[in-house]
Amino acid sequence: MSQFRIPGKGRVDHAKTVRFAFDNREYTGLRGDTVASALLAHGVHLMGRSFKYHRPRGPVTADSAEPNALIGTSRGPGRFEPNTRATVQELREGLICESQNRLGALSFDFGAVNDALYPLFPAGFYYKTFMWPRSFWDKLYEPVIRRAAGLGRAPSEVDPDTYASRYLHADLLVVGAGPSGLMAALEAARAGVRVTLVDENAEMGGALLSDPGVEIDGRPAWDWLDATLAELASLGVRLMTRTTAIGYYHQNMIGLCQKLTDHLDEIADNAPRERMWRVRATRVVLAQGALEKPLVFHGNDRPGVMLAGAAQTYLHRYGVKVGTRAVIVTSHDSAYHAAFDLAAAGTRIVAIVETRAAPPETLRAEARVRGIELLAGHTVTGTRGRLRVASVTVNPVQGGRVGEPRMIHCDCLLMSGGWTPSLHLFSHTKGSLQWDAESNTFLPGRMTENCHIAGAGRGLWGFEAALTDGAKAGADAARALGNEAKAAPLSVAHDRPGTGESHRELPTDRRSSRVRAFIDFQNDVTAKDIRLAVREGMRSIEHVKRYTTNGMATDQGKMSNINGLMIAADAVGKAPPEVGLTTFRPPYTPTTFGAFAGYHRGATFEVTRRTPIDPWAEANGAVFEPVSLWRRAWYFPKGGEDMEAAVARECRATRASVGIFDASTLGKIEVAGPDAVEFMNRMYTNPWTKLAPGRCRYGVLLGEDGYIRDDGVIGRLSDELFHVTTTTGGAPRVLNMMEDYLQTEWPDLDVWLTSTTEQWATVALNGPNARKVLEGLVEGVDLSAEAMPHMSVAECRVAGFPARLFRLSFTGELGFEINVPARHGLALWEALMEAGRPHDITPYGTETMHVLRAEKGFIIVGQDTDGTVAPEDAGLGWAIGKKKPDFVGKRSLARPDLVAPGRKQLVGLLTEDGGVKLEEGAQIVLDPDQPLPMKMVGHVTSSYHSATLGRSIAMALIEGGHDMEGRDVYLPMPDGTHRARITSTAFYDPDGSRLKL
Amino acid sequence: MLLIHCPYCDETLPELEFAYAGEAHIARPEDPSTMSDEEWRDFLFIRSNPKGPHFERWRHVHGCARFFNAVRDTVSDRFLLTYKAGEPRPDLASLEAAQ
Amino acid sequence: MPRYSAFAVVKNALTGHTRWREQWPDAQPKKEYDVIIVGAGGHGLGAAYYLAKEHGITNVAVIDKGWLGGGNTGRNTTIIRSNYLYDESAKLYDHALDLWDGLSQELNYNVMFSRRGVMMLAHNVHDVQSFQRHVHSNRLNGVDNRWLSAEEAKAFCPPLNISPDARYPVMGAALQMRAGTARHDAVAWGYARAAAARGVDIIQNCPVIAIRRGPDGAVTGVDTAKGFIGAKKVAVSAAGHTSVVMESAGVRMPLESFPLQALVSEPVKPVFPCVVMSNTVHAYISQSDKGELVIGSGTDQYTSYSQRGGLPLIEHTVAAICEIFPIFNRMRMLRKWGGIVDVTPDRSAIIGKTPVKNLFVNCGWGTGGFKATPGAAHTLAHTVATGEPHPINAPFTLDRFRTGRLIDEAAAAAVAH
Amino acid sequence: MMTDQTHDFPVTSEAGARLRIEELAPEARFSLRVRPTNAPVLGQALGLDLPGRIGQIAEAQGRKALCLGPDEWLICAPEAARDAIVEAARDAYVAASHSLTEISDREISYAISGPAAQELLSIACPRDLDRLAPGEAVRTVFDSAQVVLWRDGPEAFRLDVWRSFAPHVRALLDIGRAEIDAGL
Repeated sequence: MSQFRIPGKGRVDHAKTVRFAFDNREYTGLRGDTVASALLAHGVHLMGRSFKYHRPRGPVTADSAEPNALIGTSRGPGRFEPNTRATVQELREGLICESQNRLGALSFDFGAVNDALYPLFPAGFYYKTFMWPRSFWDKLYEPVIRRAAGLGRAPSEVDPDTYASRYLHADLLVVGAGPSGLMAALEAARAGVRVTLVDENAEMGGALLSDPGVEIDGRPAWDWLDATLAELASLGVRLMTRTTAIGYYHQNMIGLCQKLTDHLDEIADNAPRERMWRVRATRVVLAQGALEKPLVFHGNDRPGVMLAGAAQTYLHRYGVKVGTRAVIVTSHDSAYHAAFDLAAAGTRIVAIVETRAAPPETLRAEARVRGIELLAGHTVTGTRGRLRVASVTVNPVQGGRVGEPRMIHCDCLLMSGGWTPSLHLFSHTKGSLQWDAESNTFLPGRMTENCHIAGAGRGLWGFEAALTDGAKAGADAARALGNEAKAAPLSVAHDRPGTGESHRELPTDRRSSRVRAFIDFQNDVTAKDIRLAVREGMRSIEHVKRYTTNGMATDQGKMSNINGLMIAADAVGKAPPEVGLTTFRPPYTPTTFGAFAGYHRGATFEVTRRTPIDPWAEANGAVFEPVSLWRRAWYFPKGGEDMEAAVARECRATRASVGIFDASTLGKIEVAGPDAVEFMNRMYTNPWTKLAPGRCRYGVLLGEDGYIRDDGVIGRLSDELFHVTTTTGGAPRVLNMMEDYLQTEWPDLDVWLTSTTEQWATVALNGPNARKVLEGLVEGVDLSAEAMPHMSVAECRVAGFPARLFRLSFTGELGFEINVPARHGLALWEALMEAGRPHDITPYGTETMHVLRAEKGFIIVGQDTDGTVAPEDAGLGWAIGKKKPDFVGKRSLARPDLVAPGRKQLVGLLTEDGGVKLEEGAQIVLDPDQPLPMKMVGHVTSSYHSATLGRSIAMALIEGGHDMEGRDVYLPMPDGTHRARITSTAFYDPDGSRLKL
Repeated sequence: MLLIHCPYCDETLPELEFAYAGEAHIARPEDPSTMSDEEWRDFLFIRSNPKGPHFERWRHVHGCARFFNAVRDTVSDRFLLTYKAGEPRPDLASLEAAQ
Repeated sequence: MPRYSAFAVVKNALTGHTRWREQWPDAQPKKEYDVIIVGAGGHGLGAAYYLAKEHGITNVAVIDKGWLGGGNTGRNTTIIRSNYLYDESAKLYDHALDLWDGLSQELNYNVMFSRRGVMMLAHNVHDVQSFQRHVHSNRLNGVDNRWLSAEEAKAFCPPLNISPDARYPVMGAALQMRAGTARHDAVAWGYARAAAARGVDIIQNCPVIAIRRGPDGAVTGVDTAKGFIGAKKVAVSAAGHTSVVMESAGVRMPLESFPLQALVSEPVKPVFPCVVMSNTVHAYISQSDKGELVIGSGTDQYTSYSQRGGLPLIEHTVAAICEIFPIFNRMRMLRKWGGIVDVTPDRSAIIGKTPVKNLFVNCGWGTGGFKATPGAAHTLAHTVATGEPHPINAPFTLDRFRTGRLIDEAAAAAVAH
Repeated sequence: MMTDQTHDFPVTSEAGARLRIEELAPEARFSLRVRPTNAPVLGQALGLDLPGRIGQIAEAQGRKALCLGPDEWLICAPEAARDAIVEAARDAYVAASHSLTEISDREISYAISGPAAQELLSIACPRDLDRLAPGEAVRTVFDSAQVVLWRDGPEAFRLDVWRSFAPHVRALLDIGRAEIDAGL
């Protein structure tokens, strides 16, 4: 046992040692230690290097506000993370830690050359330099600057851990389980409220854990704590430790991140590493306490210089003395208690340097009793020691004059600049902060959410005040929830109330150019940098922050914001609130990406919709493509075929005999009711009134802006019932748009819309032998061309299943689409495959479907149109019901630009060399010899090799294209310019004779 | 994540069940063909985009599926009122007074 | 204005950096200006600079309700690129890119424009078609942009996951090598310093209450928190607040303001060499010179001026980043913030004249305004000075919403800016 | 994913049947849309008193009617009753025009029961399930999937999920169950 660990003391388990490594050296700590407390127990203060100057640094806190002691932590493959706070990371068996941001060893960092050159690197220096010569920026300056980036190294492997999430609803959420939070939860729970109490630490108790001498209601603090936690549990309060409230969102939604396994020696199967809770609470109590402020003096960043409250925590929670010879420097009463407790534990308190001229007499007396030298009205003007503080220089201050220096040897320097309320979460709510000139702090002002703030968070100090205020907040919250509640009185003995003064830089006798007093430890921002920023015209605290990077470190300004503001305000010559406080932003402490992602990873990253026939496609070797949320069979390669060969085979087979295609993803909407036809007339460009039941029509849907939104074949099943199909991706949009018009513009229409996309599985059968395959399976309908002509629909049975049978074609061949209830989709497909065997029935995927339709000049909305294409542009003018007075988008078609000449119009395009397949997206020019930038007249929208035609075909949108049939255009590509002729889009069977089979 | 009161379900529910649907009380003209290009542009594109109370539409798309109207303060994102589609535009002054 | 240089830094080091002067004076308003620009972001300050430098108009004030550069200039993810589809957009953004190239020297202020390359990922066949259309169009417009296979994309950006089994597999990418990032604050500060040196007044913390018009309807000045300030011309460049300011002049705009969120990770050693955008999953990422991963997300669904934004969107964005770059799963988010972006129906900007005489507007940049900063400022200055559109901003009129001649980048490609 | 096609065997959690997730056999389901003034006519035809409050369920002779919206009811019945329901509605059409659309195959249903059932649903359902009383049901979301969530008892729920979203929902339920089993 080292000389720094006090046997039996603290809340650690002295019987259980835990082995860990830091920078390849083995150490032992105790169960309950943090990495920082375990290292301190071995006398190790040096734990890291600062960002800019690579200065040696040790922990300055014992909590999540730590700016210095950041380490890399790992536990096996893939489980490494940088920038972990050594002051928060609990020890676990075999934990491996490494220090960061060093070139060479932690104790000898070559990067520290920056520190020697610090006069050259004041705030914002890079804005003024690295500009000449200009060419050096790309090749030298910027690469050098970028190489210097960052603290720890990024993970390099895939994370094997999982992350979880939960929604939680609570009447009351209490954030922070210190004295205020405990009492708030207790009073509310006693009043019958559904309470959740969370704390970021491994155990609840907050400041009570660092002050066991306090007595509450006649019981020692830790006994009272045990009893209170037991009562809370018995009242059904949800108690969550290692749980950080990261953000306060709209209407009392709080994000909580709970750490589940980082502290465990072993990880159970399926145990998530962290869990994100999205809590919706009717009321919230914020009891987050206060943060101790560092003092600002030359050398305040040396390892061994630490907040006094942190030293007190290491002592009481972990049984660790942070040094053997301590000097205290303080402007607040609280540090005296740390000094007294350390003295009682055997640390020699060499002196208490008190910046105030007249500290309270009770404290003076207590110091005297303990034989501690008290230097009131003193300042600290410097520290010495290479990797650890070895001495401190103190000077008396009288009437503003700094007197003679005196050097005091020590191995730790404990500072306290007073306390500032932790109002980060409150700040997330956009609640206003009010400057309290007396305490020189911001206090909560106007509330925007249903929230209460209790205890040190609103500037109260001392246990009795905090407990009482917490009880009141809990009772207030309970009453706001409609419960009866009255806060019971409490008695506190051995309380440690206190007050203090606030400072900017401590007075010094050093030449100002030689003072390096740090404010943001991690980012190496000094008081001088802040004053320089103000001198250069940065008068808003936001400018100061951005110019100096003060408050932008991983502690998010918890250590630095208030000190920075006090100094900036002084430099500007205004009161602090007029200079402003930078907004605190979520998360409260840095939060793992994986916890935000939760279950949305890998297979469950996002829904992958599959059709009922998907299992067959998968079993038969289909290659899939993602189409909106669906995955669709793209092509079915056979025997080592590539995509081109497979598609050519599928196309030929379909045109020659019969192909089968899974069209289940098409959107389907049932439009039913007496006004169905009127509704269809208003929504779609086409006329519907005269469409007879049993017949279908290709429909075009526009946006109100006149551009094509969707299309599909629509069947009329009866006078008052339409079966509408939409594109695969468009289904939800179209239904939403229809509902919008129906509910808000035409609520008088008696018509109802129901999505049946997933009610039906849809199989398309195309090819000259399609009828032969189908015939034997169909009951209840005559499939002959006369009885069931192209573009008709009937209800019948297919393969024994109830079906809606369409005769239609997206390929130009005789075609049927068979809809059966989805559960029978696979059986239908298999029945058709079986029936088609004599005809070499060939399954095809989306690519073949695209080729076949392009050969016929049928468009794909979203590929041949792009949201700027009107029906006439796409050659769909025939689909507009000219006699209809109105339909969605009609008025826009008359806008000046839509009737102007030169609009891009859809045409066919045949390359001069039929072996050349143009790239989709290739641009079209009329004059290939013009210089850049070229005048482009259009682009290729679809392009395929057509096995049927034995050459390539393409479709293109070209300015004025409809009047240019027969003209040649050019497509300048990197490997040469192609010539192509503008044609009709109907490349195959232009008169449609094959449809009439 | 907002909490939204659906006037049809008469329940206050999480935003995830709802879809925003743009400014409210922009009725589609009875006869668009009679509108000038300027009027039609105003209908299609011009929006009041106020900093403060905003009349807007939402759809309880993953609930009762109804479109409805709301007044929401775009500075605080707080809803002042939600009401059924087709109900008259409420008077803003009395609404704010009630808050 | 004393010149900035390495020499000046060394010289000032000798005096403890006590002799640096303020970069721009904190001006109080004069009675009247030739031009008032409402909004001291990069666009507004830049326009003031170009008015002074290229048009000799120096009696100019830039007025802001808060501190300069405090709006979207200081809140964006600093992506700069010009590989837009339509000729109009490509010309505008490429003009900006040309100006970015020499901006540090021009302003004598290092804006740290980093040509690290911007790569846009294609995750499905539709993306491939769309991005190839961009690549070809850009090539013939003389705009740098090329197509990469998935393997080439991985070689350019090693953290990328190109497994074909991914939910959104990488099927290729469009890469603009000349594109990159810049230090956003420095852009505002550099323009402010250079404009102030030419006599422009920068008036901060002075909210504009209304634009005032004379009996003939023309602009006469602005009412502000510091009283009325006369102006012969007024240009509004107020991003998310443009609707509100323009309304006071009686001009209703085709704009809606949406919250846009962005975030950074804790800083880590260099791991991410370029900028990657994935429009399909709505996530954008680069690594700052401090080492933070800078990540942008899409807009929330509802209009808002609250700058708050919701948790679900951020969860989605982070999940998308981790899906594309699985090694970042254990990285931690350091801070998240929100901006207010003004969006037009066609997702393209409006730069130019308004129906009100001598009132000009620059708005509608949506999520893509930062990259345009020098180009927007430069052409806006031209229009304000001459009263006529610059050939590059001429298509970006307010009138296009009447005629239907929209510049719909989003509809054309489902591409965010 | 054969779960699309057939119903699998119930899987219970290892941790002492704290959770049971079961895919239910199909039944006859219809989406009924009718103006509220005409609802009683349809109710009579179907032998159900169509409830007027969203979330309410009426039940008679093995048939159920759940009010999902002001003019929308989900009708569930044994498969054998399918044709009778269609016929009864057709007969009522003249008196009360409406839309009765069969959706028996649109959704897959999972029964989730056991003491941890509510906790399991809270992994992806943002509603406050304490406010969903036994005997009520609502349309809501589970992760990105729209679902109809029935509460049959304090520890018994049913989820109706669109068929193609069901594997995703099922995968999340399985992850959640494994996590609950792990005890963290």
